[in-house]
Amino acid sequence: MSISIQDIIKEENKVFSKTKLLTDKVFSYCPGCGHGVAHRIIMEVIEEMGIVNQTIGVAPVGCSVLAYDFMDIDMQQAAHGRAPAVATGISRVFPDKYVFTYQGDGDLAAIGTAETIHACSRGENIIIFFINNGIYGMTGGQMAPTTLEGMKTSTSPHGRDLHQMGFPIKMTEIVAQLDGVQFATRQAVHTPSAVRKTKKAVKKAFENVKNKKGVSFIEIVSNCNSGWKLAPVKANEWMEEFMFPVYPIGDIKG
Amino acid sequence: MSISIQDIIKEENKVFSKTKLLTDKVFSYCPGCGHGVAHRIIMEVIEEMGIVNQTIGVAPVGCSVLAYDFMDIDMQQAAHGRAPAVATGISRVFPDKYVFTYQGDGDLAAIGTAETIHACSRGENIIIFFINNGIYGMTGGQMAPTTLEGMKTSTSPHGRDLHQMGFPIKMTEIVAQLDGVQFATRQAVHTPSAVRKTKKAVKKAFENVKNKKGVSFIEIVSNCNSGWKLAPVKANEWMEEFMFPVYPIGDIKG
Amino acid sequence: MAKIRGAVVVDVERCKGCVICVNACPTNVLSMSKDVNGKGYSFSYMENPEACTGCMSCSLVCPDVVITVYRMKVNE
Amino acid sequence: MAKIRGAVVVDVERCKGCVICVNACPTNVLSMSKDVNGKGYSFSYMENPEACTGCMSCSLVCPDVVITVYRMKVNE
Amino acid sequence: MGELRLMKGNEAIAEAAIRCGCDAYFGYPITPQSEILEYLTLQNPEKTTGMVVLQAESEIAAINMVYGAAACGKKALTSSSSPGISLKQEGISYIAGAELPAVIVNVVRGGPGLGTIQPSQSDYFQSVKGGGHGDYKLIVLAPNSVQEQYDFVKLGFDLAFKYRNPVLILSDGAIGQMMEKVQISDFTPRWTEEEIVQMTGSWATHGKPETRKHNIVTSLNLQPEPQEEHNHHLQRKYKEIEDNELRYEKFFCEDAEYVFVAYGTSSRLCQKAIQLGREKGLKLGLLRPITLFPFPKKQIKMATKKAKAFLAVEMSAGQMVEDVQLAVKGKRPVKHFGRYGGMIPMPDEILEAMEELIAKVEKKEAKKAQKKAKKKAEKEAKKQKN
Amino acid sequence: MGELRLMKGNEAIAEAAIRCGCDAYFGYPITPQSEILEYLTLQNPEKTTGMVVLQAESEIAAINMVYGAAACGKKALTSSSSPGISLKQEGISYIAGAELPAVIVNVVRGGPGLGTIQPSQSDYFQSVKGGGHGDYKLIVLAPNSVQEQYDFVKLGFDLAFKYRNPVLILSDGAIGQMMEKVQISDFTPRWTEEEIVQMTGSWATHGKPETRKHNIVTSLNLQPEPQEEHNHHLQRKYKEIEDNELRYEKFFCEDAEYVFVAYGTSSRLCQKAIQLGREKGLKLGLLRPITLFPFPKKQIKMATKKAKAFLAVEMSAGQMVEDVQLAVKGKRPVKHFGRYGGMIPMPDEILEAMEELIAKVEKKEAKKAQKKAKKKAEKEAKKQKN
Amino acid sequence: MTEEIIIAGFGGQGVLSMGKILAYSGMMKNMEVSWMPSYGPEMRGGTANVTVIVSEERINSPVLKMYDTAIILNQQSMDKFEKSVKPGGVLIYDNNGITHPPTRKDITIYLIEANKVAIKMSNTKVFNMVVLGAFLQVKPIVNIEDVDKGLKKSLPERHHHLIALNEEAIRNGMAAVQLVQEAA
Amino acid sequence: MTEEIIIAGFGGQGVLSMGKILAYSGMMKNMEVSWMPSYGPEMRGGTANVTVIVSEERINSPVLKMYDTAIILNQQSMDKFEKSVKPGGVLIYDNNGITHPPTRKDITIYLIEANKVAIKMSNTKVFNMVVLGAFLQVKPIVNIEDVDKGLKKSLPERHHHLIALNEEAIRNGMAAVQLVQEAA
Ligand SMILES: Cc1ncc(C[n+]2csc(CCOP(=O)(O)OP(=O)(O)O)c2C)c(N)n1
Ligand SMILES: Cc1ncc(C[n+]2csc(CCOP(=O)(O)OP(=O)(O)O)c2C)c(N)n1
Ligand code: SF4
Ligand code: SF4
Ligand code: SF4
Ligand code: SF4
Ligand code: SF4
Ligand code: SF4
Ligand SMILES: [Mg+2]
Ligand SMILES: [Mg+2]
Repeated sequence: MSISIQDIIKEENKVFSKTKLLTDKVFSYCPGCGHGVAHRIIMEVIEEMGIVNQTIGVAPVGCSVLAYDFMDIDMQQAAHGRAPAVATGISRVFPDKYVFTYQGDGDLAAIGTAETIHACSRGENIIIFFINNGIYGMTGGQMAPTTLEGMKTSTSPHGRDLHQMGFPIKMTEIVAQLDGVQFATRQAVHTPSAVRKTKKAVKKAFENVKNKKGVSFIEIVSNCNSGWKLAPVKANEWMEEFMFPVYPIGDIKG
Repeated sequence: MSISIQDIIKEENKVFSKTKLLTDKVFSYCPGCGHGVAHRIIMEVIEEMGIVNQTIGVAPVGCSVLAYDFMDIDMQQAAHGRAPAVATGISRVFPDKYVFTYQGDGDLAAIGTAETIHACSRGENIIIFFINNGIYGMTGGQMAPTTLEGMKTSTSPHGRDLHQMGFPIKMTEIVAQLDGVQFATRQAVHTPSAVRKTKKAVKKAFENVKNKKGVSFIEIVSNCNSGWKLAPVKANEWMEEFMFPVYPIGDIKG
Repeated sequence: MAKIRGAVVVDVERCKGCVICVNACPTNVLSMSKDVNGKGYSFSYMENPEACTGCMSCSLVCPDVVITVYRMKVNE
Repeated sequence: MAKIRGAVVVDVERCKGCVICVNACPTNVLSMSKDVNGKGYSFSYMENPEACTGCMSCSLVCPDVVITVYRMKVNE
Repeated sequence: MGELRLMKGNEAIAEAAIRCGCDAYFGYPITPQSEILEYLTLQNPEKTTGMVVLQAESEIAAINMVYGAAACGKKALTSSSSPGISLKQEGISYIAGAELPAVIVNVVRGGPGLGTIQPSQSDYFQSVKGGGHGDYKLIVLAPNSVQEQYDFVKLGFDLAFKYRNPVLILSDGAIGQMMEKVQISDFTPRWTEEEIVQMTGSWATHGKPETRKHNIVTSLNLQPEPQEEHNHHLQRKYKEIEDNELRYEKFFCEDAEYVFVAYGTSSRLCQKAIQLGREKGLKLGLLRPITLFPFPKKQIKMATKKAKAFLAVEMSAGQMVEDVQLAVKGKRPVKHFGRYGGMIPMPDEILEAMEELIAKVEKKEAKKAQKKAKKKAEKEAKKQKN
Repeated sequence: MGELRLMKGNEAIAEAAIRCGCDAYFGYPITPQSEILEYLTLQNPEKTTGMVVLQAESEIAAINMVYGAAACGKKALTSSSSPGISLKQEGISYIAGAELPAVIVNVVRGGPGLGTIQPSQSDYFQSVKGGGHGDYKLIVLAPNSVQEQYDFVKLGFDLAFKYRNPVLILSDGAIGQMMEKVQISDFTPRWTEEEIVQMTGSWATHGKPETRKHNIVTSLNLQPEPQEEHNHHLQRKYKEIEDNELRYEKFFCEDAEYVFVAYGTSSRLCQKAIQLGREKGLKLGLLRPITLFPFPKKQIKMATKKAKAFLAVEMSAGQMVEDVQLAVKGKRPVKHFGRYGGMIPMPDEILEAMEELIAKVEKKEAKKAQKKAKKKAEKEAKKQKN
Repeated sequence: MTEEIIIAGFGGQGVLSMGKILAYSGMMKNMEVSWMPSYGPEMRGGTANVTVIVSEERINSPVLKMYDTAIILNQQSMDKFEKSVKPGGVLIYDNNGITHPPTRKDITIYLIEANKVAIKMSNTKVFNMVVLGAFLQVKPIVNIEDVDKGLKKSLPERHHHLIALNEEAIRNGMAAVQLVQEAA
Repeated sequence: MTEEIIIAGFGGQGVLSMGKILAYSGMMKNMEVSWMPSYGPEMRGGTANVTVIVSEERINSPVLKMYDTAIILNQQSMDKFEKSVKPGGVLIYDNNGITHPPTRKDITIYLIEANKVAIKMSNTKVFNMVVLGAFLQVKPIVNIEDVDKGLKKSLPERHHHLIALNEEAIRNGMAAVQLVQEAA
C-alpha cells in the first residue's frame, strides 16, 4: 500500500520545524553560511529550557551584527570586540539571567582579545559563542587572527605569510587555561552529527549558567563560503580538510 | 699581615660597579623596589653586547614610566598597555634593531592584554620584560589582574574575592602557548642567585632578537613593598612564600 | 512490516539554494530545482520522495531553517 | 696561604636604606647606619669589613645600584 | 536628611552613587580619580544596597560594561580621567547612539598625552562638542564644589533616564582631590526589578516576556534613511534638553560691567578674583555655566546689554571661550585667560588679566568718546560758520 | 611624471603612500576604507619600496604602532573610519603631545555608534576641536577629489615632519569609494637610514650613538610647570601653522552675494548647486576650506564685505557652521544646511536651502528698506510741517 | 558634452564593472569621468547602482538626483530610478524580471534583452557588456576603440584574452537594442 | 573670620592629615572649610602641602597665592612659601633640617621644635599634632574640644584610643611654641 506525501505532511507527524524563537525575517547571511544553523541551535535550547524571559543576548559587530533581528529575544548590539564586557555589565546587574555573546573571530580574537580574556579570567557567569570562520566575513573577507597559513583573503591576497602577518591563534585553548572558564569546547555545524553535538554543548552551557559555574566558551568552526570564495558544500569540505587539523573539534575543558 | 680597606678599594680590584648605561639620576622607585635591579641587569646586558646604538626601549605607564630617565639609551614612552604595539611599530620599521618593552602587570596583563597577546602571536622580534608585582604600584596600590587571592590592595581592601573580582592570571603561561613566542620564562631579582639567573635569561633574550627568533617574554616576579605595605626585606620574604607558589620561577618555553 | 516514511517541506521562497541539504541527505531524496524562486535562487525539493526517512539530516544543517520534516510509521 | 679579601663602597647619599644588601650578605659584613643621609635615609656600611669576600651578593641585589665592590687576592 | 561630612570630591561621587540608588559602577584606576573606585570597594555596597562595584580590565571594558548594564534599565556609573576618557569615546558614542542612560565622570588632568596628573579643564571640547564620532551630545554637568560632586550624581541619573542620554560630569583634579563639607542625603533604594520593568520596559533588555516584542538595543542602521531619521530624533531631543535643562549661576552680575565666564574650579577662582576686584571698586561679575551642554547662550547674550566685555577663564588654552564668542556674536569683546598643563591660575592673576581687558576696553571707549567729541565739535564749528 | 589612472579614493591613498616614500602603514579593516589596506597588501610594497604594511589587531594597536614607527623618524600612516577613529583618540593625543609626525586618515561614515557605513561629515568637531584629551591640534586636510586623496598623503607627511605634528586627512565614504582620474607621481624613494638620522637625529629614537645624548619620546611631565611650558610651545607651534599653512579655494566668489562654505564632498555638491543657481541668475559662490585646521577665518571675515549671508553645507547636524559663525562674528547671517546619518544632500536640495536663506535675507532687507523709507518720509513730513 | 548616467540592478549583474569600463573608456578619450558606486555590507542579493559621469568639463558633484540616462536591470531599480531620468532623457532596461515596465511618456525608452543575448552567446558573464553595447548604440559618447583601451586598462593582464569576447558582446548589444518609445 | 593656611613639608610628616584634622575641627565649629592637597605620583621623599581655609563665610577659591599663616616643616617648603605669607601674617616653622631660617621682617614668626617634643614624648607619630598645637596657640580659631570632635570624626573607631595621646601632643605643642619675631 503506497502512501502519499500528503498523508505524511500532517501536523501530528511533524518532527522538525523552525523554533518560535527565530523571527520571520530572512537571515541576512549568504547561502550556506553556518551562522544560520548556530542561531537556530541556540534559540532551540532557549526555547526548550523555557528561559526566554530570562535570557539576554549580545550581538557583535560582524556578519551576525543583525542577530537581534533574527533571534526573538531581548538583545543588545555591542561595539566591535566588546561583547564580553557588555555581557559582564548585564550579568553583573542581572546575576540570575542567562547572558550570552555571539561573536566572530575578528570580533573575539582580534580587537576584543582583552575583553574575551578578562571576562573569562573573572569567570563571569555567561556563555561566549565564538564563530570561527577564519576571516572577517562582514567587511569583505579580510584576514582574521585565525586565518590559516597560506590562506588567501582580501588582506592576505598572496596567502597568509606567517613571518609577515603572524600565526593563527587558538583562542579556545587559551581561555581553557583560565580559572574562570568552566567549559571550553570546539564544535561545528556543517553535518547533522556535528549539529547534534553542538546542540548538546549549547545545552550544557546554559545549564552551567543556571548553576552559576562561570564562563562556558563554545567555539564553532564554520564556513565563510563568500570570504573563502568557495561554493557552500565545497567550503564545508575545505573546512574539514584544512581548518579542522588546526582547530580540532572536541571538548577542551569541562 | 693585615691589609687595609684602602688597599682593596683600587680601580684594578673593582669587580662590580654601576653600568654606564644607567644615568646619574636617582631612581624614582621606593627603597627596596625590584624595578631598580631589573633596570640594571637589562642595561648591563646591552652594554656587554655593545648594542646600545642599536637598541630602543619602550617604557610603559606604571612606576617605570620614567625608565627613560634612568636607562641611557633611546627610549619611547608608550600609552598605558600599548607598549607591545609601540614596539611592533619600531621593530617593523627597524627590523635589525633590538627593541624591548618594560611593563608592569597592570600595563601588560590588564589594559594591554590584546597588545601583549597579539605581539606575541605575530612573533614580533622583540623582548617583553614583564615586572609582575601583583599590584598597580604607581597609582597607589590598586588590584592588578595578577593580585593573589585574598590579597589586600586599595581596590580590594577586604582582600581579593575571586568570585567578585576574578582569578589571578598567568600571562607567561598563556603567551608561552603562542607560536610567535620563542622563549618564555619567569624569574626574580630579590637574591643574588635569582639575579644571576635573570641576567642569563636577559642575555638569551637579546641573543634571540639578534637571531630574529620572535618574542622573548621575561616575567620578573618582584616586590611592590609600598603597595604591599611591608618593609622591603619582609616584602621579598612574603613574595617567596605567597607569590612564587602561584607564579613559579623557571623557564616555561624555549 | 512497519517502516518509517518521511517527507520534507521546503519553504521555497526562503531557500537560498546552498545545496547543503542535498549533500546531507543520506538517501538522496533532495535535488535542486531548475527554476528559481523570487530571489533568483534555485531551491531544494524532494526528487525521490519515497526514499525519505524523515531523518532530519537536511533540516539540521539547513542554514536558513527552511525545511520542515514529517515522519510517520507505515505498515507496508 | 692565598685568601680572597673584598670591600664595598656604598654611595651613601644615594642609598635608600632598604636593608636588602644587609640581608643578602652571606658573611654579615653590612649593617645600617644610625645616622641618616641628606634624604633622611639610614644607609648601609661595612660593619665587619674584614669579613667581606667581595662576593658581590650585596651589589647584585641593591635596587639603587649604589654599591661598588672590590676584590683582591691576599697572601696571609 | 543625612549628616554633614567632610569629604574629598572623589569620595563624594562614590558615596552619592551608593545613596542615590545606583546599580553598578565599572571603572579602572587612574589618578586623580582612583579614590572613587577605592572608596566604593572599601564600602563594598554589594553587601548593603546591592550596588555592583567592579574594577574592569580597562577603560574600554568599563564603558562597555556600563553600556550593558544601562541597556538593562539599570543605573550605571563609570569614571576616569582624561586619557581614560579618550579611550571611552567609541563607547560613549555608542551609548549616545543607542540612547542609553548612564553617568560618566571625567576628573580632568592636564594633557595632551600622558601629560600631568594635575588639574586641568582642557577636555571641554571633547565633552561638549563630541569627542567621539557622529552627531551626538552629552548632557554635561560641571560641579564647582564637593557638594555639587555629590549632588550631580543623582541629578545626572535623573537627567540620563529622563532623556535616555548619557550624562557627563566634567570635574577636575582640584575638585576631585579637595575636601569640603557635604550634606549627605538619605538612601534612595535601588529600583526593584518590577520598577525597572515598569520604567524601562519599553526599551530595556530584561528578558522578553510573552507580553511584548523583544527589545533591541542598538545604534546600527544598515540604511542611511532610518539612520537619518534616528539622528533627527536625537537632534530634537537635544533641542528639548536645551529648552529644559539649562543650569547656570550668576554671581554679582546685577551691576557688573565686566563679566567672567567660568565653570568648575575656575568659577571658584573667579569668585575670589571678583572679591579682590570689588575691593578695588571694579564692577565685576561671574556667569557660571553649570550645564556646559546646554550652554547658557541666551543668558550670555542678554548679559551683553550691561556688560562691556567678557573674560572666559579656563584651565585650558581656550576652549569654552568659543562658546562664549558664539553667544556674544561679536557684540562685545570676549577674551580668554587661562593657565594650563596642570597649572591652576591664582585669583590675583585672574584679576590682573581682567584689569588688562578693562584697560583695553576703556582705552577704546575713550578713543571713541574722543572721536565723537571731536566730530561734535567739528559739527558745532561748521554750524557756527554757517 | 607618472601616468593617469582611474582609481578609487581609498586606492589613491594607498598608492600615494607607496610612491611618496612612506615607511609603514598600520591599520585595521573597517568599511568604507578597507580598500586602503587591501590595496596595500595586494601591492605588497615591502618587496619593492620596502614599505611595511601590517594589519593590526585593532585600531588602538594600529595607532600605537604608528606612534612607535613615527618616533623612529619614519613616515607612518594609519587609516580608519569613524568608530575606529574614536578608538584612536588617546593615541592621537599622545602623538600630538609627544610631537610626532604621522598621517591619519578618517574616511568618515555616519554615526553615532555603529551608525551606518554611508558617507558623512559628522566627525568635524572630533577632528578639529580635539576628540582626545588636552589642548592639542591636528593639521586637518579635507580632500574633495580622488586626486586630492592622492596628493594630500605626500602633503600630509611634508607638513607632519615640518611641524612634528600629526596630520589628519578628513575624507568620507563618498570620496573613499568613488573613482576619478588621478595623475600619479613618480616614486620618491624612502629616506635612507642616514637621511633619517640627519633629518630626525635631534629627537627620534634610532639607537643612541656615542655622539649624542639619548633621545626620549614622551608626553609626560610629572610637574605642571614644564607641562605648561610644553603646552605654550605647542600653542606657539599651532599659531605658526595657522600663519603659514592655511589652504582654501574660492569658487565663483568674485561677485557672489551668497556664499556657501563647504569642505570635502559637500564642496563638490555645492559647486553643482552654484552651477544650477547661476543658471537661474543667482550670484552664488563657494568658499572651500581645504585645511580645516587652520581654518580660513580671515577669508570668511573678508567675504562678509560682499556677501549678504553664508550657508555652511555639511553632511552633519551642524559642526563646521560654528567655525563659520566664529569667523563672521555676527556680521552676516550664517545658516547651516545638511543631511546626515549617511545621507548625501543632492545639489538641488542645497540650492533650495540657499534660496530659502536668500528669501529670508531679502525679506529682512526689504523690511529694513521700507522702515528706512518710512522714517525718511516721516522726517520729510516733519520738516515740511515745521 | 556631459553625460550623467545611472546603472542599477542586482549585485551580481556586473553593474559596477560595467560602469567602470564606461568610465575607463571616457578617460581614454581624454574626458573627465567620475564613478560613484552604492556600497553596502557584504550581503548577497542586494541591489547595486553606480553613477557614472563622462564630461568634457571638470565634474563637480559626483552624485545626482536626475540623470541623462538610466540603465535599469531589475524591478527595484525601476521603482527607484524611473523617476530620476531628466525629461527628454533616456531609459534603457532589460525586461528580464521586470514586472512593471516604465510608464513615463516624457522620456525615450529602449529595451535590451541582454539576458537573452548573453544566453545566446552561451556566456552569462557578458551580460553587462551587452547592456553596455545597447547604451553605446543609443549614446555613442565613446567609440568601441576607447572601450577596448578601457577594457585593457581595467582588466588584469591574464584576462586580456577575454577582450575579444567582450567586444563581441558589446556589438551584439548594439545590434539588439530596441526603441520602445520616443520622448513625447 | 577667615583663616587661610598653608601647611608644607615632607610626604611622611603627616602634613595632609594635620590639615584634615584642622578642617574637621572647623567643621565641628560650624564653620566653612576647604582642604586642598598637593597630590602626586606615589613616590616617596617628595614634598607635600595642603591649603586649609576655615571661614565663617562661604569659601570661594580653595587655592591661594598668599596666606594668613604658613606652617613650614622643611627647607624646600621654606624656599617656596616664605614669600607667600601675607604682610603682617604668621609663619610657624620647625627648625629641624632648616638651613635657611625665614628672613622676612614684615611677618610674625614662630618656632616650634616639634620634632624634639615628639621625641620627648617617645612617639614621632604625634609630630604633626605638636605642630597643630603650636598653630592653635598662635591662632585659636578652633578650641581643643572642636579638635577632639574632629579627631573622632577623622580617625577610624579602632584608633579612638589615640585621641588622648594626640590631645597631649597638641597641648605640648601649645606650650612649646616660641615667638621669634613680631611683624615689623
Ligand atoms: C571599531 C570597529 N572597527 C572595525 C569595524 C569593522 N568591522 C565590522 S565587522 C568586522 C570583522 C568581522 O569579522 P568577524 O568578527 O570574524 O565576523 P564574521 O563577519 O566573520 O562573522 C570589522 C573589522 C567596526 N565596525 N568597528
Ligand atoms: C589609559 C590609562 N589608564 C590608566 C592610567 C593610570 N595608571 C597609571 S600606571 C597604572 C598601573 C600601573 O601598574 P603596573 O602596570 O602594574 O605597574 P607598577 O606601577 O606596578 O610597576 C595605571 C592604572 C593611565 N595612565 N592611563
Ligand atoms: S560573508 Fe561569510 S560569514 Fe558573512 S554571511 Fe557570508 S558566508 Fe557567512
Ligand atoms: S610603588 Fe611599588 S612598584 Fe612602585 S616604586 Fe614603590 S615599591 Fe616599586
Ligand atoms: S529528512 Fe532525511 S531522508 Fe528526508 S530529505 Fe531530509 S535528510 Fe533526506
Ligand atoms: S539547505 Fe536550506 S537553504 Fe540550502 S538549499 Fe537546502 S533548503 Fe535551501
Ligand atoms: S661583597 Fe659579599 S661579602 Fe662583601 S659586603 Fe657584599 S655581600 Fe657581603
Ligand atoms: S641595598 Fe642598596 S639602597 Fe638598599 S640599603 Fe643596601 S646599599 Fe642602600
Ligand atoms: Mg569571522
Ligand atoms: Mg604592578
